[in-house]
Amino acid sequence: MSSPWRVSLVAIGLAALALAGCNREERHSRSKPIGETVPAGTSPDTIWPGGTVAQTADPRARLYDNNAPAIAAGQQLYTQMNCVGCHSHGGGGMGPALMDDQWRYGGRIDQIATTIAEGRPNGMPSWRSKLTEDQIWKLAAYVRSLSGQPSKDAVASRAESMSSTTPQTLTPREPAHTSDTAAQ
Amino acid sequence: MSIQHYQSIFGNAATETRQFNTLFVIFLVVCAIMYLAVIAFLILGLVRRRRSDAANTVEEGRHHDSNPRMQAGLIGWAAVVGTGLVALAIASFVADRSMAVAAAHEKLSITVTANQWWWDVQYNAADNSKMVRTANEIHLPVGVPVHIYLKSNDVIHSFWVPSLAGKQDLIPGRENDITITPRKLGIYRGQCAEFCGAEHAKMALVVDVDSYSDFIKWWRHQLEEAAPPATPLAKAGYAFVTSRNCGACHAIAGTPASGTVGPDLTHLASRRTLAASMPMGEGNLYGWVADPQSIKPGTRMPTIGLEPDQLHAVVAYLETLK
Amino acid sequence: MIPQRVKQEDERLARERAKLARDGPKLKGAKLEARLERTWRRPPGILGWLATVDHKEIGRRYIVTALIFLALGGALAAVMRLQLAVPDNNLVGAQRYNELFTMHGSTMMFLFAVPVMEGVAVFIIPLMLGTRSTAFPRLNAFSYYMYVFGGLLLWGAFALNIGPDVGWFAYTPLSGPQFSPGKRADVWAQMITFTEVSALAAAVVLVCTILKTRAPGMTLARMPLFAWAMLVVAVMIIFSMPAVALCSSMLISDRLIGTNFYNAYEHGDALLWQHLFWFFGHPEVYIIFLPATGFVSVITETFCRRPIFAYPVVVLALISTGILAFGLWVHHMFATGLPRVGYSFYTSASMTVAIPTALQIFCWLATMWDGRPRLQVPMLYVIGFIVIFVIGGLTGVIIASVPLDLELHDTYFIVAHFHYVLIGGAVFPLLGILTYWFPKITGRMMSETLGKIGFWMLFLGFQLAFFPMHFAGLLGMPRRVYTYPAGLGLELPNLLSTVGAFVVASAVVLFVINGLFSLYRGTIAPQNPWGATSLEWATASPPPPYNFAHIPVVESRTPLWDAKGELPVVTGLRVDEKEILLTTVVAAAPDLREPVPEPSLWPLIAAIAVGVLFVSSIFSPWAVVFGAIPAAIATAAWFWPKELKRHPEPVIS
Amino acid sequence: MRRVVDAFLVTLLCTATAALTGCSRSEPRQQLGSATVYGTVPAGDHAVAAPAASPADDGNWVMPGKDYAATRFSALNQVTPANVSKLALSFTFSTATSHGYEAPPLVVNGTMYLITPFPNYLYALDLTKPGAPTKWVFKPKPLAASQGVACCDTVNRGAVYDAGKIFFNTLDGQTIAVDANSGQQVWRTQLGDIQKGETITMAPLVAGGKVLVGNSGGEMGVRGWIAALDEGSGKLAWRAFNTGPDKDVLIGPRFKPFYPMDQGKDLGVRTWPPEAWKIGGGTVWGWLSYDPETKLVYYGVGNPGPWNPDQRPGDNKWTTGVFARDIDTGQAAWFYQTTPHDLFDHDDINEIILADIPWNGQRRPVLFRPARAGFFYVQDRRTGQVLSAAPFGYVNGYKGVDLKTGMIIPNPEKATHAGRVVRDICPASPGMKDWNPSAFSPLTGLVYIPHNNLCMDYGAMQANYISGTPYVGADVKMYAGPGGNRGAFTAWDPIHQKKVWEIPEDLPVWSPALVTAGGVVFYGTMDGWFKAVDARTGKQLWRFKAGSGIIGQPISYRGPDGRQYVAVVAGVGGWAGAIVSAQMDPRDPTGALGFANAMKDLPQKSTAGGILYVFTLAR
Repeated sequence: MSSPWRVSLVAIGLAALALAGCNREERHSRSKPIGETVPAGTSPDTIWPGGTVAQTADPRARLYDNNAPAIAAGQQLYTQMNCVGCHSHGGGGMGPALMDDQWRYGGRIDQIATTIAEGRPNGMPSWRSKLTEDQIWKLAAYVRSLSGQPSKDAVASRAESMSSTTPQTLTPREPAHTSDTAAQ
Repeated sequence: MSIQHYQSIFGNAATETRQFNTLFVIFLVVCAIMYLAVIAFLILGLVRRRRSDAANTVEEGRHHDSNPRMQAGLIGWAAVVGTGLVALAIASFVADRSMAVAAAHEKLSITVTANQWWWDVQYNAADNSKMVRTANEIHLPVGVPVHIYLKSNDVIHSFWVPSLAGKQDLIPGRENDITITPRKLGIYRGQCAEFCGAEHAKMALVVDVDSYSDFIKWWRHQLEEAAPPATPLAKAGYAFVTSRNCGACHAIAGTPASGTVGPDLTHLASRRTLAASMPMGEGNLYGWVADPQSIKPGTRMPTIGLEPDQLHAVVAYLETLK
Repeated sequence: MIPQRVKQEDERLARERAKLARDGPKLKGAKLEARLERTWRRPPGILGWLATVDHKEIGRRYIVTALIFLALGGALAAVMRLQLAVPDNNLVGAQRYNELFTMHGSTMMFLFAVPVMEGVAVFIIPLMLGTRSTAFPRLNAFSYYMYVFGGLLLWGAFALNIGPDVGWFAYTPLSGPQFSPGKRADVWAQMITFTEVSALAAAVVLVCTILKTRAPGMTLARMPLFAWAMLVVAVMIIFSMPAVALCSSMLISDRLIGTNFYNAYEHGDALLWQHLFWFFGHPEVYIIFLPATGFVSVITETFCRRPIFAYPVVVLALISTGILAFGLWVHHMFATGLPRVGYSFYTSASMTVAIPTALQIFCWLATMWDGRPRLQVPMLYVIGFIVIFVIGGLTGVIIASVPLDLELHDTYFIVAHFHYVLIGGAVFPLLGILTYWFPKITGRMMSETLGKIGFWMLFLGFQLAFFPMHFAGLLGMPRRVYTYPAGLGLELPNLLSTVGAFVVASAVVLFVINGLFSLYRGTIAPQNPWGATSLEWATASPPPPYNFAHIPVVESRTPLWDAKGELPVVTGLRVDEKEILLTTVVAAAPDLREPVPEPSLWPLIAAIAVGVLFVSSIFSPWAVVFGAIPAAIATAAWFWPKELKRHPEPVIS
Repeated sequence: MRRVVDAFLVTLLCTATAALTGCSRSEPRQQLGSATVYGTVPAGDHAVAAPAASPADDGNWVMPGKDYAATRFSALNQVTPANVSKLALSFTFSTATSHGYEAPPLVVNGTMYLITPFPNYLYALDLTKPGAPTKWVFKPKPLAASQGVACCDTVNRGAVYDAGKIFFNTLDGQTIAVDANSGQQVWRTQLGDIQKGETITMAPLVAGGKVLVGNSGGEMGVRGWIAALDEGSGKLAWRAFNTGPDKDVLIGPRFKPFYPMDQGKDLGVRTWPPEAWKIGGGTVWGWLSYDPETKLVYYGVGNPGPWNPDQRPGDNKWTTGVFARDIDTGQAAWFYQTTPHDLFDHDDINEIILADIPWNGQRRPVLFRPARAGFFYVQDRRTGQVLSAAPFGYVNGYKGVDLKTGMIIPNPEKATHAGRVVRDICPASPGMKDWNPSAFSPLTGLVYIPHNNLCMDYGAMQANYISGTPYVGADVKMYAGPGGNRGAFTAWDPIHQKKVWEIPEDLPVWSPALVTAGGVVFYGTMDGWFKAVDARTGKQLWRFKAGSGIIGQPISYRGPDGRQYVAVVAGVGGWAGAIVSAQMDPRDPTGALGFANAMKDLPQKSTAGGILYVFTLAR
């Protein structure tokens, strides 16, 4: 009679141990507003006069980069804020393609968030006044999933809409190159 | 002003619920009789030849197979249960058919589209420019049958105002409908009845049954564009609402804000509830606009982090949207 | 003319057979039991414990594991009730509450209700039928391991904060890829795969055991009613589980590789899920209820000192309930806007299924009326069952009507209805039968006084907890809401329900204490403590590994009451090898000797391999391909034929 | 018994495969690039261009349509089917831009003017000197951000020369007049606002002392209008909106629409949900024609916004229809709505050819319109009455046009609603023919139509409006129509409404057509072939492989040396070529509003880059 008790106790102990490791599903829907002082993500192929300065990773990246609810919220914002009108489902159109390996202004999540917030000269509108920081970072997390950057178990296989690109759960991760400036 | 929260099934404010009440009483009576029969049979059976706690010896086992009277009782019981159920079934079909027939001729048509965690209400009209869009609130003229088309933008919800009619699901990819013929004036509260995600509990709506003249007056008022702000605070609020985050999701007729993913705010202040869960009021407006995520965690409306002066201005402007 | 060579061969075999040790006149008593003990004993140590194929060990583990999950599910319910005790409460957030009610529903339905019934059946049926082991004992072991791995997956995910939060029914498109990010819904769907494989395996074991291994003379007409109930339940499992297997696999493929089964845009349909799920869903609740009717028949017969009145009527009622249960699943979908004429068919089907149950109740009451009932604890639970279950049955008839269900569907009226039929209909008989068969399983009696106190606490606590829910539903409280506003009149019913829930919880705790206490200090159980009539009381408590020294012969429906002195027995089964007697399906005439597989670790290894395949296929479709290899190897090794050491046996004349 | 079963299985198998192969569209697979003749050029009396609107050809090319009747017919006849094979390259010029080049070169008395896509450079080339060196370049420097609101490639459809000035529009919504000789700016007027999503890509029409300009942005929730500027000063004379109350739409007593469906007060408001007309589209980005006799200007109106029809119940007046207005006052004379409550984004902005046709004994002033919905309309240009309408390709989105009520008859199976994809709608959103204009030869009486052959899957959804961002609300996937060819060049007899000959082309034919008096028709293909075919039989006579796909307007002019020249600017792009000019990723089928799915192979067949090619007969 006693042996099944021992087995279940061991199992529960193991589960508690692993509890700390996994925040893929952690939902957080509130974060502090955009502060002017927050360092903006610099574009990738900048020349650092006098030698490259060590880049500190933005602390918010950990909250959004592989977070499934954030990517799902980003997917809904991507449609509702009309990003799909210019960038389609990653193929591009009025705006550049987001599912390939070329990132003119940087492919890190903080760089994408800066592009969304500040806008870019050739027609990317600035969303700073229309979206909160939390929404912008969720959008950036979804944009990265268009090129397969986050882990496969954090992305959605499809949306409740017409099927377009191959499911993100099956597309390989695009290597992140720097910009293809010739394509201005 | 506190809303008379009236969400009971026995509100009996429409023809549909009137038939429900009579049918419910019939079923209750028949079932109660059957139940008492069973319990009586049980108690008598137990008390009649109960044994004391003497030892359970094998020898005491008795073989007693045939009991003609009890077999007759069995057949009688089967007959009673059968006829009872058939009667109830027929009563149910009759009530169901009469409700379906009542649905034949309606004059007013509304399309309700459910979103994750609020109701988008649109009054259809032959002259499209007379169509009215509001949220989480339906005004109905008493005595006029209304045909409500039910659609969903995301997951399955269920449209249910207990005092007026039975519930119908709103399923993406299908168009269901429901007919209501309100009989009694009053305010009736309803709620989403199909689990639809984090804030399923805070997805209520209010149906306001008015006299025909009040209804027409309400409809004409809803067609008017938002009144321009008068006080300087309201003007500052107008500037914020139309230039900043709010316009991306909400629409206010007569202003540049024409977002369709959030509720229409043109006549927000004249509505009875706020955010499909709270009574409309200055306190709730302040709480909701300042930090919606603390009231309905997971809702699509973000916490913008307004400075105090911006908050006062926005609430001041919203309160002018009568 | 038989050729000479064949005749000599026959004689040589006959001589060798004569030398074999058999249980017969020459070998009986303590020496026989010692030899049988050595043959049927479980190998020692932890590996032996894992490799056992003894139906009593597996049945005991099923029951204990299921009761643990009952306790865990009950704890979740307690937290839910605390959250709902007062309006606008924020003890538990919306997300956490949704996880709680999903885990409560899934645990109770998939990890407690069905497995505990299978567990009791796996333990008792071989004893009740007078045989030494179930058919396919290794499949039985595999079934238990798949069940416990499914439970660990679900509760492990819940502990890791990736537990499901979409309800135990997981309607699409909420459980679809867009509205359920991450792996929460996949974990739920994979738990379904585990538990349905386990249930199907157990069902196959039960069907073959009941039909082929009954003691000689136990014709179908003399089979105990509990065995009939489990036969019908097993067949229902075999027909209903594939439906949920199909829809959960389609959900996983939608979420993992982007198929469009439930995507309305690409002409998929959200109602496809509901039809497939409820086609399994409604038979599922009868799979939980019918074993309980078997328990009630056993208890009523024993405690009224009278065979069940109108045995054939009860058997036909069981079979017709099993068949009708497949015809009324759409009454869960009355509000989805399907054509109303179609709905009326399901209204009449839902009402028809009440008739066989009503007849069974009449037969039990007639047995009490005609017998000499004795109100010990099991009988109290049967009386509690009648009082509570009939209310649940009648509210079921009410919500079978479309106009009424359109108002009552998805409200707390329904929560009250199914708690009445599930707790009243299944948990009360279960607690009664656990008290009744506790001496058979452990060899000791449970305390009568603690039992009575426990019963009355449970009965009154249940009424206090669940009767007010009818009123909460009528006042307009929908299901699965993590809070409700003040002023709707819902405050009192919810508060009463919360208090009642804690009384029920304490009653269950008291039952567990009674069980644990009696385990060590309960009075030693005599040979037939309740004076029962079925064969499981014809052997020791707890029964030895081989159950019966000699296979009994049955001449009537109530063997123990009719046998004058010793039960007639049949002899001739091998002693040096594990062997059981197969009998024909209808007449139970002795037919074949069936060698019983040895204990083996392969079922456990196969369960682990299949489990790894299922869990890893949550994360990548390739897991199905690569995971299949170890699973194939394990199952091949499991069925690998050992060379037959024994000699061909002639059919017993 | 075994053998019988096997035999049965074998027969079952082969009938199944036969059924499968047979079920692709029944039309025989035509040989791409070669003409199939269906009939002969109509003998006897046939249509001629409206006399007032098509003066004698002076060898110049001063406006994209060649003349106000938009015939695109050159009276030069040195090049004939006999000698066209001897055409040779005279000179080339690179425009230093890489977006779609849809404009024609203009030739005025020895100078060629080129207007490029964004950043809209205006070049003047001196044709009198060998190699045509550049005289001057005018750089309007439009705002870079305007590229972000140009839905279908940052194109420009042409400039216009009149009275010593060159008039053209810039992407960021300005109309500019430049002195033709010195290249100095005369005046510049800001008309569009890119913050609202407005751009201007059309070629203006200069007539009656007015410069007529319309805006683009139907996909951005813009409110469409047409404006008339004074030719001398550039000041706004009048502006007529295409949605809203009658006073905005300049509808007054003079307005007499032929059909009852277009009659009524303030239809621009009453056929929309409240406020929806303010962001309802109806832009004017296509072609205008002008009849000096009646002083009426004719133009088509674009699609209503958003593409999701459920968000704009009602007929959505005055979108997807044709207006006739008085050029001086802008007052509307008549209107005909081609597709009320448009379901498939069938903008009705195609070219309007003014012609006179024989009508029981005398000549009737009409207009020809190969419309986007797939019907070739012949309408009386005084009243808008539809005389005949026949499909010039495979159409299943509509069942036909009811001539009594003028209403197009929709096919309910193909009706698009939010929430569910409708499959196999033909023609697709770009229509049977998009903006690329056809040419009309008064000699043969045929209209030469460069068009598509595309179908689509269309999934509408709720669209959210944020000014300056796309307001579409639909996912689309396009693919080749019946026959598997994605385009065709058709010679159409407008009188008998039937096909005379047709050349199926692999890619959509996105280039405008040119027909010359010599009996030769010129058009280009999206993989860079510049072709000359016989006007009567469609036989291919000559072709030249340009550096990039051709979507520009070919022209023919008399050079300073008196010889006939043919010029075209290659430069793939536009909506069809966006997959190349916008470097899109072909793995996303819904890119460029669904065109990417039909043009996955274009990047292998053409690169970007705008280059002018000028040909003449070898000496």
